[in-house]
Amino acid sequence: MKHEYEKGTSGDVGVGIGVHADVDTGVGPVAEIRDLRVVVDGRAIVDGVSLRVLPGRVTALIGASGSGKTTTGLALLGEYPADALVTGDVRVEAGGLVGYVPQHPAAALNPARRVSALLTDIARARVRHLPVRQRRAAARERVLRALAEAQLPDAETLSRRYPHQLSGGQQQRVVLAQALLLGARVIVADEPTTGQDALTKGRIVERFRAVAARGIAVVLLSHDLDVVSALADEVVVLRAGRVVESGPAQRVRSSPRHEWTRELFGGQVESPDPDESASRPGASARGPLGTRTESPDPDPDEPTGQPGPRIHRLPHARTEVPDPDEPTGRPGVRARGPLNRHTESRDPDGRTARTGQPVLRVRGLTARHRDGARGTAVVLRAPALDLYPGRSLAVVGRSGSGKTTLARCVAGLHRDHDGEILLDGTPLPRSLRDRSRTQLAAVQYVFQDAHAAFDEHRPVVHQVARTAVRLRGTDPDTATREALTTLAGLGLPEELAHRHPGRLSGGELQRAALARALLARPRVLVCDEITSGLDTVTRRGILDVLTTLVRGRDDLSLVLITHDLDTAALAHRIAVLDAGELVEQGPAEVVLTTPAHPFTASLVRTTTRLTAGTVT
Amino acid sequence: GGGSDSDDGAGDGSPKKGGRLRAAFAGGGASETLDPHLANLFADVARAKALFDKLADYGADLSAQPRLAEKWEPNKALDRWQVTLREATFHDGSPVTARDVLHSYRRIADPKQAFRAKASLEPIDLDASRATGERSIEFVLKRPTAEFPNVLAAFGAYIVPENATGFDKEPVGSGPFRFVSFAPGRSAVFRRYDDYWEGAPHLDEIEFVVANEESARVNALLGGQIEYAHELNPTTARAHEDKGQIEIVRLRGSAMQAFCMKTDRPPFDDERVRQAFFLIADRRELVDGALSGAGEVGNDLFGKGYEYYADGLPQREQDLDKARALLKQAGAEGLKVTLDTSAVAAGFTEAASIFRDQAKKAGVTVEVRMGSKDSYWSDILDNGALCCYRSGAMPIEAHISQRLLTDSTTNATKWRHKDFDALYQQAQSTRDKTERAAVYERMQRRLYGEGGFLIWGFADWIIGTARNVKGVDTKAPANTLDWARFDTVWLA
Amino acid sequence: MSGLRSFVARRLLLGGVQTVAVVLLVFALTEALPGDAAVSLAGDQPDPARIAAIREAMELDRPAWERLADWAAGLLHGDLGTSLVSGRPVRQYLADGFGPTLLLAALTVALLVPAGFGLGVLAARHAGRPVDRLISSVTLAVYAVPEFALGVLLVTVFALRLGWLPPTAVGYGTDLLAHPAALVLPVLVLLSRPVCSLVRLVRAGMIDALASPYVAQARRYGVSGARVRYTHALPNALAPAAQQLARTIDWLLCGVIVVEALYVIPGLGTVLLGAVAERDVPVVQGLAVVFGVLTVVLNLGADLIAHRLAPRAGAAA
Amino acid sequence: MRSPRTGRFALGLTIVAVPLVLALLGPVFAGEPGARAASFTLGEGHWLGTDFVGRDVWRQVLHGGRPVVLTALAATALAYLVALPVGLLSALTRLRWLEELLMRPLDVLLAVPSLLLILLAATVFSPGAVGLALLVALANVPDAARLVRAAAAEAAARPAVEALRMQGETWWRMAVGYVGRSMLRTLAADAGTRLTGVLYLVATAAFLGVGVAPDAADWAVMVDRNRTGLFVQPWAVVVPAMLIVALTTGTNLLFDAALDKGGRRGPRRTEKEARP
Ligand SMILES: Nc1ncnc2c1ncn2[C@@H]1O[C@H](COP(=O)(O)OP(=O)(O)OP(=O)(O)O)[C@@H](O)[C@H]1O
Ligand SMILES: Nc1ncnc2c1ncn2[C@@H]1O[C@H](COP(=O)(O)OP(=O)(O)OP(=O)(O)O)[C@@H](O)[C@H]1O
Ligand SMILES: [Mg+2]
Ligand SMILES: [Mg+2]
Repeated sequence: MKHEYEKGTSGDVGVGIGVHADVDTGVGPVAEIRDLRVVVDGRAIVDGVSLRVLPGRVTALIGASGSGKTTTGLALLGEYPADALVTGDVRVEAGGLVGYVPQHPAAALNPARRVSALLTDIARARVRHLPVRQRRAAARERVLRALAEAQLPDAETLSRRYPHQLSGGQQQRVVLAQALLLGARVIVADEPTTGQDALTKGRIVERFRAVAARGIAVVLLSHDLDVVSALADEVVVLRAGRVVESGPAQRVRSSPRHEWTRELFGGQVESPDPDESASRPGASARGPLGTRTESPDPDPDEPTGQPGPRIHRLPHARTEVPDPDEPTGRPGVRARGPLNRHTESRDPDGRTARTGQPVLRVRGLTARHRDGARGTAVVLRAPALDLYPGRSLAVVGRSGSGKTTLARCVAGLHRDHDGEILLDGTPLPRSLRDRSRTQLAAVQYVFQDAHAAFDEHRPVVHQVARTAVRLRGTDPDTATREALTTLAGLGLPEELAHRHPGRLSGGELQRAALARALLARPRVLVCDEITSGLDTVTRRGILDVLTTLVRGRDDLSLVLITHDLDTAALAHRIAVLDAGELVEQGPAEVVLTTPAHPFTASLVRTTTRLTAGTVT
Repeated sequence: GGGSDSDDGAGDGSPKKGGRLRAAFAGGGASETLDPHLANLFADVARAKALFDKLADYGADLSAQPRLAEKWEPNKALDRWQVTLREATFHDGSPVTARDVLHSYRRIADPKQAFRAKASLEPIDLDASRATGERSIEFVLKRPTAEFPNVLAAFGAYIVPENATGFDKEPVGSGPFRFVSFAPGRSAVFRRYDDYWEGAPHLDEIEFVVANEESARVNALLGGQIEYAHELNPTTARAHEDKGQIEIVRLRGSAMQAFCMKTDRPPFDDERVRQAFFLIADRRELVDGALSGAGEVGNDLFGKGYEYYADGLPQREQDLDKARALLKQAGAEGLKVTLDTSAVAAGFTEAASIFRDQAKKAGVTVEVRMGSKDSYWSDILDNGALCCYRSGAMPIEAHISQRLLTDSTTNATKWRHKDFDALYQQAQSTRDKTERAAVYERMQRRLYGEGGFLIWGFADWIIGTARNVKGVDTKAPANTLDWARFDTVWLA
Repeated sequence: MSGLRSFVARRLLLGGVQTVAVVLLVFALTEALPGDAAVSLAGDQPDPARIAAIREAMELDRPAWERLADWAAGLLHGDLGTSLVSGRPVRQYLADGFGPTLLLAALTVALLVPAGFGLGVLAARHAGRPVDRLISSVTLAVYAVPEFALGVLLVTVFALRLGWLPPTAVGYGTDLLAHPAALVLPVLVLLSRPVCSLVRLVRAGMIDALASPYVAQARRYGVSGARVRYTHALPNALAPAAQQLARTIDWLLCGVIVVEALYVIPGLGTVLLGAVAERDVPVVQGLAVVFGVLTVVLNLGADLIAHRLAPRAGAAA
Repeated sequence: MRSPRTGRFALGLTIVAVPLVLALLGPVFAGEPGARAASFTLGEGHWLGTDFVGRDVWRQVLHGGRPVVLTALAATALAYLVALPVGLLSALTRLRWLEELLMRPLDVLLAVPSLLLILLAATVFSPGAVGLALLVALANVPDAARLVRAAAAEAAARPAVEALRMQGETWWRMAVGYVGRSMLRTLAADAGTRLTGVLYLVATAAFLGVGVAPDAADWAVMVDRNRTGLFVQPWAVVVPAMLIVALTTGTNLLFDAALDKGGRRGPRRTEKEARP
């Protein structure tokens, strides 16, 4: 397959669904895919995809999870799945490196090298023209700049760390910084904003806009329609490996020609008929997950039952505005998308039938990380947090604020902490190694990085089934059947389930990870950004499944770690983390509509602004 | 006289003066010392004999030859010996005197020390012995000893100056070479001593280097790094003999090879079993297999070719039928014995396995047991019933006195017979040599018939030299005067 | 890193205990061996009276623990004791033997590291292709050739047939540096086996590392091939190889008996062999101290490297 | 893709088949021992000559495979049988003291010259073939355990292991199924050389009087004991040495081919697309 772009060969692209070159006349594409077909095991995972990547423009590939976005993006890098049969043409402008922000950043970061080393290696190539003596300083300067551009504050500290010492979102941004450093004419960014909070996401969007303004072509593979709307010049919609629609972003968004596009944009497009959205899969999620409408209880989460505002002010709550740059704009939460609409219409009290004991209590939690030269650093302080049976709690906060750390403490994966975590009033052992099987089954955790959490040598279904075998004593056959059913329920057909993890798409793996935890029939399920890699449609599907579960099983309670306020809004309660401090907690609608803490306010605001930015 | 023999024996033209000869020996490692009385290994002895002299030394037939002693004269009863020293000087110029001799012997016999020659000097009553002049000594013996000169030639009985201390720093002897430098376990360099009583050596310098591995010695010799390599394997000899690269010297009859049966315990306390074993051994096969053919077959008697050797006895051959019959008579059919062996000497393990197979044919099961080579000799002295044995050259008299008398210290066959002891005493009190030889013959006949030593062969001692090395004696067994003797050697 | 510092401190402390254990073990082993210095000195003249006399002269008739205690007391004053056999200080034995050993080891390691890693990486880079097949099979085959055979072969060819190099270092004493040619063959033989095992381990680790996503990422970003291999992939393949390297250095420093014997190099191996054969307990113990300390330090080094290369390992729940 | 791999399988099989077939069937064809000849000679019906005690080398070769294959394989397997759990346990445990307890005593063993160990065993225990296998395994355990630990440490800290723990997975599945699987290639590489090392250790031990008889028909022992005759009668060394080389090289070729079958996953850049 030729990989060099030859002038003059551009022209007819594919079957009339290619990139619209006329938008930007006079400039040839820097990269081009023509009629790409990738067949693995007799199945075409990408079929007849054509794509022109123009300088200075952002081309977005959108589509459901598993629709072939990553496969197409990787094709621009000249990479294909092992044993794939590839036909078609991929051309990239001669000599041009292609920047790549992979979907699983953790895997792309060398575990044995510090962040600074990983970045300097790339920067070094960019300072070759300088005299030898200046190179080091120049490279360093570039690295710091790239880190800043990628929205990683405190670059000095972070660059001394190893990748595993970063939060998921920070890893993502390091990979982004790598791409920014490269100075490539083309950047393929695969879900660059997963795991980022709204504030950061907004800035990353700006960054990409600036990058495009410099004449660099950006290929954005994303399910995040906010980001796509805000950035994309062109949109290509994929479905099951085929391009179903493509065109200027504005047009595709406002008047989608294909039914599937319309469905994808379901949340984005102001639907003329509000009822239509109700028929969509996600729409059945009514109000907070698992809410029993008949339960009038005001807020069982508040143990003290004190009246007045339900904002739980914490002793250590920070009062200063975390981000002074943030323009104080329109307060309040956006009311858009089917989920939120239903939120509005739900029972204002959001009460449940159960009062009883909290299933999980966190008391005086202080978690530390060993951090480079400076010994240990406290990364999380959560004085009190309660979770009642049948209720859900969303933990929100900026990337790196300690959400995952909190979840890992609960799950027994992070031992270095003070304070207690009580299950039904009995303290859980600090390490999951000391937990009994019942305790393990009771508290399950879905990892933020699904890719890293699977054994790459065994088929997914086996790994999923083992949970039932080990934690519930099910026999292997039954467990496998159960696993297959659960996976199917999450949209993973049997054929996919029998594959090895490396052969699944990012979103598919996330769902498999969820299935694995679900098979334990947990009482507390901690989901760490499980919807981050999913398109709106699939996300709605997943949240729906969770909703059904919480409703169907009285004793399941859910901790949803998310940066997505829309998702958070589905929970009964929301806890807000800022720089390791639990700054606010309370019923979802209260927190979202009348945030008490300035930080929460700014979070809510940015989300709105990002949506607003779409119009520009 | 040994010294003059070797010159005509070599027949390599006229000696040339000068040059440095490097000789490699297997050594004792970092613990080596130049104290001649501590000499234990061949390397020690070679160095000691370059620096020091004994009063007498063994000729090729293991008879005592005068060295520092010019002559010796016993009294009638053979228990007082008058020894006259020749005129010789130590390297520092002082003469070798009777006092030096007595000092040396007293040092060796010091009860607080454990020098090797102590046992050999045991017959001398050192308190009673005295210097009768500057160069004459009267040795008073504890009992008549016809073979007293053998004592003077004993292994390690070197003469050191009376005031000698610190042997490793600046040893002073009366030998043909004087000390230059010494690094234990690595090398020792000596220079010619021009005033040597027997005439100055031909070589300017001699360097003894240590190379424990046989192949290292061969390689160094082939590569021209050394001129003299001591103790080579028979296979190496075969590979290089007559190839023109190096000279191979075989010192015949240097090491007696035997199996040693303890005559005081079953099954060997029955002389028929011992005789059966004598008949089991196929000596040719043992020599070919274990010694790679480098040696000659033995006849169950020590000292083939030495003075007093009973060579009139018929050569024993393998006779399995007779052996089986003897075993049957002794009620030892299906006999099982354990044969102790160890890697302590070349050919031991080989001999053991060959003998095992030979014994099998006679219905005897021999189980070979490997022992530690560091403590082998003391292990087998009292333990087990059958073991591999070897002995370097020594006079037959010494062999008997050390190993075959009731009070012998290393009586490995546990051969204890009053009448045999008496015969030995008789020999020692017999002044006439032929009469003495007859007594020795009687003793050997007895050993041949029912002794504990199954002596199957005598191994050659193999030395390799560079082609330009001349004057190396080819007949002297190891441990005798002309073996490892460098004052008569020259580089052509 | 404070965690690291306490790790090292603890390990060094344990190292002290380990060294004591090594010395005790070696003492026990040497004592358990049949025979003692007296027996070995007596050689083939094991006259019981003489052995007893020697034993007395060497104070071997005192109980073992008493001798050990005396020796240990001396050690506290930095005195390693004196040899039973020669009466010379043990320190001198060690000093004499250490020079050649260290020289050989240093040279070998200096060649081993580039050769081992270079070939290993080369093989991994061409995994499955002829270069790799060649390297893999040759290393295995060479590994299967016994040391002595290789030694003899090299001497025969390069020293005796071609005459390029001296066959042994006989007579050069400890001053081997003055005769560099004499070191070539021993170093080659010493190199032969470690290089093979190192190459194989590096290759194995590298194949997995080179197939990893982070290496793919570095490649995409135009990091030069060599840099990718040596600074990105290699660190992740290094931990087992570092262990192997430590073991090799340990072996090189603690006695390479065959090579020392074959090439007449008076190193520690020769000293050890002699001392064990002579049951020269103080010398053996002195060596045990040296070996114990060396092993502790080398193992610690290897563990530190492993720790550095797998930084996540310390953080497991 | 397929054909080179099968090719390698075939090659490995052929190479390994020669020593294996000899080891298995050799004794059947060996026949009765003939009379001894002089040591290290050629001719007289001995087509590989005679060995150090004058036996027919070919006969010894026929007999010498079984013990080699058995003892060496057993000893290697045994060494890993101990080293794997120890190394894995210490890599997987979070208990510092347990780790130290497992590894530090092994370090002590490492520091003791193996010569001394074998000498001692030779004299104190006088073990048989089984004892020998045990002893050789023991000598290999510390080394192997350290290697296993080093290779396992990184894999043991991966999130995948955390996920397995979360599932309440058994220790064995975690250690062997995942961590062990991750370092399979390293282990295979190490096993190749270790097997060879073990072979010669057995031979050395034999010479020192441990286990097999010093003149046993055993390829490794033959190599060791016939070395003196290398220049006179090379076959006595060369043939058994070649068989050992074939055994180890062939086994490893098979290993390698099998491992490659397990194959690499994930995006792989093919040659053609390699960027300039
Ligand atoms: N190596 C592979 N072998 C076989 N099938 C694969 C492989 N990689 C991906 N697939 C399949 O191809 C399809 C497309 O995968 P791809 O990763 O391109 O999806 P995606 O659009 O990026 O999805 P997501 O949003 O979930 O990341 C998926 O169904 C996936 O299961
Ligand atoms: N192993 C570690 N060593 C040191 N610091 C760490 C380590 N792991 C995480 N941190 C730091 O602790 C803080 C909290 O991390 P955590 O993973 O809990 O964030 P998070 O809220 O989950 O972020 P994200 O949304 O990006 O996943 C971050 O600043 C991170 O850099
Ligand atoms: Mg994807
Ligand atoms: Mg996180």
